[in-house]
Amino acid sequence: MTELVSLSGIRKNYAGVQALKGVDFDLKAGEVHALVGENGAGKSTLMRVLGGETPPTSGTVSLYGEMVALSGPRDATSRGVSVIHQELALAPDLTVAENIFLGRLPGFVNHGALRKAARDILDRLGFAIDPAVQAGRLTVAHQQVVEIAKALSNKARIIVFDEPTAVLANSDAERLLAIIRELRAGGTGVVYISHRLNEVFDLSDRITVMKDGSHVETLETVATDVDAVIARMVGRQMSALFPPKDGRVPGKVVVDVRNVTRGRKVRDVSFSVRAGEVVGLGGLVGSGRTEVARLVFGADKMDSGTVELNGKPLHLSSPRDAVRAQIGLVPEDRKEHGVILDAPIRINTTLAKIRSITRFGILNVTKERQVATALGAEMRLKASSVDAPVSSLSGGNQQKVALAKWFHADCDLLILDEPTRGVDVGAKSEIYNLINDLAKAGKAVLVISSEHQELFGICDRILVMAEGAIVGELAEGAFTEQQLLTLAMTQSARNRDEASL
Amino acid sequence: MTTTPASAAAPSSLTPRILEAVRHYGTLGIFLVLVIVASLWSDAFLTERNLMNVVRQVASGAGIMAVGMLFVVLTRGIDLSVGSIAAVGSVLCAHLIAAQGFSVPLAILLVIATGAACGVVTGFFVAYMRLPSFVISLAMMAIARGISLIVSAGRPITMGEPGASLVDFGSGFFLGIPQPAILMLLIYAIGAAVLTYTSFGRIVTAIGSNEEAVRLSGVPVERYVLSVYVISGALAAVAGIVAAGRTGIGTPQVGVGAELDVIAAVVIGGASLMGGRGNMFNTLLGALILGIITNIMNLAGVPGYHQNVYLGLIIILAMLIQYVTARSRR
Amino acid sequence: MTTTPASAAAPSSLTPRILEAVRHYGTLGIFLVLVIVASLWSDAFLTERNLMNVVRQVASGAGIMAVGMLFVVLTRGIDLSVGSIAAVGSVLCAHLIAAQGFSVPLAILLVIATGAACGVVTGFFVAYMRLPSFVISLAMMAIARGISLIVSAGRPITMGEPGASLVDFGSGFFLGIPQPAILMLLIYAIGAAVLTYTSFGRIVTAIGSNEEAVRLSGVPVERYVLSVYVISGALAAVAGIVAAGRTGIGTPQVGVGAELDVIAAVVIGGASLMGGRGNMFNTLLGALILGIITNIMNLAGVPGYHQNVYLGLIIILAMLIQYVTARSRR
Amino acid sequence: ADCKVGLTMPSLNAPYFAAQVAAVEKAAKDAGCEITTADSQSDFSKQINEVEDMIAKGINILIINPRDQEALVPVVNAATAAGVKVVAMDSTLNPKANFISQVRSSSDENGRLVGDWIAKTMKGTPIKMILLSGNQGNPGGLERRMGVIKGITEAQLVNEGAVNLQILGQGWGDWATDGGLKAAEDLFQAHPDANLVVGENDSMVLGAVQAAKAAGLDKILFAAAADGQREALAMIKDGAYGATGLNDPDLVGRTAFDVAYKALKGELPSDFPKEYFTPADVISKDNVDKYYKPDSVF
Ligand SMILES: Nc1ncnc2c1ncn2[C@@H]1O[C@H](COP(=O)(O)OP(=O)(O)OP(=O)(O)O)[C@@H](O)[C@H]1O
Ligand SMILES: Nc1ncnc2c1ncn2[C@@H]1O[C@H](COP(=O)(O)OP(=O)(O)OP(=O)(O)O)[C@@H](O)[C@H]1O
Ligand SMILES: [Mg+2]
Ligand SMILES: [Mg+2]
Repeated sequence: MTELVSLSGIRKNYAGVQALKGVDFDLKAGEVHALVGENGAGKSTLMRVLGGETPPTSGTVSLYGEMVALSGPRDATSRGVSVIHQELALAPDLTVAENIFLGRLPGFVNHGALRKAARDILDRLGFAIDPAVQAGRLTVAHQQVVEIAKALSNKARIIVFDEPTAVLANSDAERLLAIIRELRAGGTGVVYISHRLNEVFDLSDRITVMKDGSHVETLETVATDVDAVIARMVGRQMSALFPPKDGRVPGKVVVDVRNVTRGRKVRDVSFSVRAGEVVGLGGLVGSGRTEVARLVFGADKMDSGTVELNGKPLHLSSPRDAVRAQIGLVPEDRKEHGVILDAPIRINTTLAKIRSITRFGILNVTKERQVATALGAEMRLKASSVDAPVSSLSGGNQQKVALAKWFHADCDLLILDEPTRGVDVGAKSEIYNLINDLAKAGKAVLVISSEHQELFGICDRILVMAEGAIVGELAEGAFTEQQLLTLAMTQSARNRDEASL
Repeated sequence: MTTTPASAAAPSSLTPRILEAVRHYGTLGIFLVLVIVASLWSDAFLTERNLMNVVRQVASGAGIMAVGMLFVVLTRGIDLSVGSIAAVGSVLCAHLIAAQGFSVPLAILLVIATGAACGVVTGFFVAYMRLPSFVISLAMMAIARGISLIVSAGRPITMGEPGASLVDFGSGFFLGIPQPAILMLLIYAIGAAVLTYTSFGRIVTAIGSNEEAVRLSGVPVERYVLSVYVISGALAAVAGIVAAGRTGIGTPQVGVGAELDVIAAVVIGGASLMGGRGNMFNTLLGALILGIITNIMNLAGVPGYHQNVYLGLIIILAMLIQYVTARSRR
Repeated sequence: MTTTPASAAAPSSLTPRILEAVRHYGTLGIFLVLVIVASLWSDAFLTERNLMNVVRQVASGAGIMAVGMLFVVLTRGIDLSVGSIAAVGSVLCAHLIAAQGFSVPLAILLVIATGAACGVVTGFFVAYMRLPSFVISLAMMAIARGISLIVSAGRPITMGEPGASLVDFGSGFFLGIPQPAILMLLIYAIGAAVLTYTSFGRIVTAIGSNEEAVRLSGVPVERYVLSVYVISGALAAVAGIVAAGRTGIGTPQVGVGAELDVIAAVVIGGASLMGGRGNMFNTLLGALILGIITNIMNLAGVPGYHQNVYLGLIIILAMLIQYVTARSRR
Repeated sequence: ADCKVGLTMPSLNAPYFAAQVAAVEKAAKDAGCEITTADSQSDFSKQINEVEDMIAKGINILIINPRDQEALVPVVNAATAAGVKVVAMDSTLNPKANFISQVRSSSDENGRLVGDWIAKTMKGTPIKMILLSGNQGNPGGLERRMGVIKGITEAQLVNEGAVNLQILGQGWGDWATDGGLKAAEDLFQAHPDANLVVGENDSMVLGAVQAAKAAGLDKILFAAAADGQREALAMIKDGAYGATGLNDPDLVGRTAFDVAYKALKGELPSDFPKEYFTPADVISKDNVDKYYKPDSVF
């Protein structure tokens, strides 16, 4: 096998931070080389060096056996390197088709031809996304698909997938994995970054583990196992991903959602969550789970239906009403909705309950630092200080800040929309523990997740949604992939049948 | 296991188109309401002559400059120098023709090149030094105004006989439509085509939408950002030439305060100053809306001091119509 | 199971502070260079009298208004109406005192309330209707200008004897410093305190960074957005009162074109028109920088037509200094 | 020579002002003085700043064309107190202020003459007038239009015993040709029966002439309350333009400087009036040759 990429001794310093401390990495044609490590280990940074987006402080980059000094993303692309970014990099006002071909638009754009070409690629990926739609109107998951289509359209020989499945439901992720296998068979070299270790083992030929900006070890996938990899990632043995559910005592009903409807996205949804209970909301991408969460949080207006909290009907006209009623929401789109990237951690942490650190409107920053630091420690937030802007954190740690905000606000009902998206196993396990602690403390928790194992591991029961409606409920003990998908999909199929009649 | 059927929600493919249409009708709605109100308010409004006046006024006012401004605004920039560059255009054009004896076409070329050069300066600092366009174009606004004053020594330059063809153009008609208006429409048509059907237009839009994404796609963003200021500068110079053609003189008084009108036209046309959103057709409507507002106040004889108040109220009303018709937009 | 050590990288704790400092020195750098150049260019510059002139000029010019504008800009908005509201302030103040016989303190209160009311109108449409601040404040700019013309019937109003205390304030000194300058510094100090030490200031800044995230944290964003326009309107009225105090008359000619100066001061002070970034100290420096530029040109006797050109060049140079000193900023 | 002159203008953005600047600068240089010119860009607080700056700089002559008749009073007083010889020109300054004299043409007298000429020329026809004003709230503009209106009224009363004057509308042209053109276009649409255009300066009326031509209106008389801009005079010669008032920027500028310079030398007669008007006249076809200079600055 020919060597496509060879990175050696890559160092990268950001004003004061050593993101990479001399990393070696190589990639051969026709292999999938997985890159794993905790949040902030430096995986994305290493790939940014490979993609020509940032020059290394020192070290060399070789492509196809030849040393190169990449001048920018364009240079890298022209040499056949494509990076699919962890943080979505689409122009929301442009159409899907335009985004896919953004770097290579012909001087005169034939939109018909462009859309057709885009549709071909999307079809190949197995997603019927309308290429004429503005990218900003797609769900995060579909935006991710567009990113992938963009890289594929480059006909790259080296493709980096930086957590491509983080926002995909399992079934969609499967489809992506099939595509990657196809690429590998065609001789493309693939770097695959993921926190979903089962996927990594499914797919990869080799696994490189990084930790704190250093290369730990490169392993042949067949010659190792999940536990060994985790041990190298976190530097010790992990016993269990999920905390035990015992010790949670469901109490009275905290939130009671009745016949909530909004357009065609949410249809007649009713459910309730008790104190001390963790309820999952499962389903396929686009089944309307996020929309339900936003309705209960007052972020969107419902056409009809009621929400009662602790027996009292709520008038939800804005998130403010929800927050006042002690409801919190960790949104799925962290960057756009969850955190203020430019602002320090402490400001993000206290934002939902700024009253706690003010007196007559005057801030007590010392107290704020204490509060944020304490919460950060409790959540094992990896950050230089609570004064650092959230943008300087790794994805997983940003997610912890989004969570910290609601921990600080101390809600009766916390809704978590994809709470572990892009979070490393260690941190995931911590977030699960935190959710468990909340439940134990008598809070009601509603978790939306496209990772079914996650729902199985932390929920007391799981509601399944399809096409905007709740189509069934899985009780503890009946948690199987089969059950969940059957519910989610038969209902969809039935609706389609009805529609076609 | 388990392949999932492609989960594209059929309705969602329609939604954006409807929204797109609503966006159109936002500005179109204002426009129509305004036309109706204006024709009820004054009999003189809906006469051919008056309508032709309005389009010619718009053409030599904010109209042509708004095309360039839209490009700038799409990239999330702003260009405050347009009015001053128009003054340079007007003065230099008359100067070259009357004092230097250049032929009209050559003078026009040189003047447009000068406007473009001003745009190069602004664009360079904005694109390559990443300095804020507001301040840099404000600086260019001062510089260009100064140049127009220096070139003209502060007084109007009559083009006289050598500039007759330009004056004929400025006051002439073609198929019953004022020639400056035809030029303006042509510029809008080209602008719209560039925006929709060329990679340039798409990339400019993309830059305002998500500059980082465009950069990561390997596009030399700086060049495009530079270009929009060049276009804006060149079109401002064209506006200055049209103004000179219309009055027969070049004067440094052209375009004082025009930058706000031009930007207002673009924004009333529904473009976002945060970049990435806006189209030519609505921008034209925006420019016409502003033109109609001042026209109808003159026709209806609104007293001078009250014109300001009416202008403000009508603009707010116009935006409210946009709000009502395009409510779901944001 | 599963605990991860919290590996805080020590060095990175410095980064934000260094960046913060660099940001400071960007504007401070310009300021110092300008002061040095100015004192070399003209002997008259570094005289006490001249420096006091400059601060008083800034105080009754862009200085006070820039405080309100910074709040607006932090939320990602823009307020073009400040100059016109200052005109309303100046005219109304003189009218109330001279024609209506109000006492000076009462007149001042009423005038500030009027300015705030103008801000309420702008803010309402921007915050609750989500209409673009550029156009709405442009409309308010026209309306307020019209009001100032109507109230004054287009003529200056002399305050005369009843307004003597205001005139004394406008031209008086306290501890050797012009009183308007002291007022301005006080307003900046309060502004800085509000921005840094109150939840109001923090939320305003946060809204400019990511409005949606703030909304989804349960903050009534609309109220805060409304408030910044109210502050801006009120401070513009104060600027109008100071102008009236300085000249002894209220006139509708106050603040024509001031909006661009005020915004320029804020941006030269390093604030981003994209919201979320900016501070009071640098805004003050920005206002002083603009004041010094025109002052030194008058002292050095730069001819009128060339002043525009110099002004533009110096602004560009100033921004370049900011670029060099604060290179890592973006 | 210790003669430092400061000249401050309300705006440099008009040909009239440009001509004035040229006149003062030339006179100052001829007298061996050093001169600084400042442009207030239509903002009187800028003008106040400029005067303050000039005092700080140590000028001993200040020629000011004040942007506002009241607002500039304190700073003019301050200048006089600092020993500067202050002469105002062109625009009015409250005579209560401490300065030597103000030199200008008389809007009142010019307007009367222009009005008189109009009334005579249009004798027997009811006057339907369109008024082109500069900008809202400008006192000079107000003086000019009232001068013409007074002149017409008085002349009609004297000649015909009754006033037959209708003002159909007022447009705002920002003192500029294209502004006047636009305002006139609109007003001609609203009032096609107009037979007279009066502007507060020549530049705007020049625009109106074009608007009339484009609208095919050929029975309209054009007049300006004041100025005598070269282009207007050329058209008066041709008969396309009726009349304008004599407001010679060159003369005003030179006189203003002379007064100040004499004061500095101590040569100014002690009874020199605080308000000095340059001679007024109406320039029409009859006397245009006297005033028309093809190479004049203005
Ligand atoms: N632009 C930057 N400025 C300063 N520090 C940075 C920057 N980009 C990354 N870092 C730091 O570099 C380190 C590595 O970050 P990187 O994003 O590469 O981690 P990662 O392994 O991709 O994590 P994740 O799994 O969360 O995506 C982190 O400590 C991060 O804070
Ligand atoms: N801003 C939007 N504009 C148009 N359609 C949207 C928008 N957001 C979501 N949708 C559509 O609404 C439907 C429900 O989306 P929602 O995000 O609620 O689903 P979900 O189950 O949470 O899926 P996901 O896993 O993607 O979050 C989908 O068909 C989606 O395409
Ligand atoms: Mg990463
Ligand atoms: Mg979702």
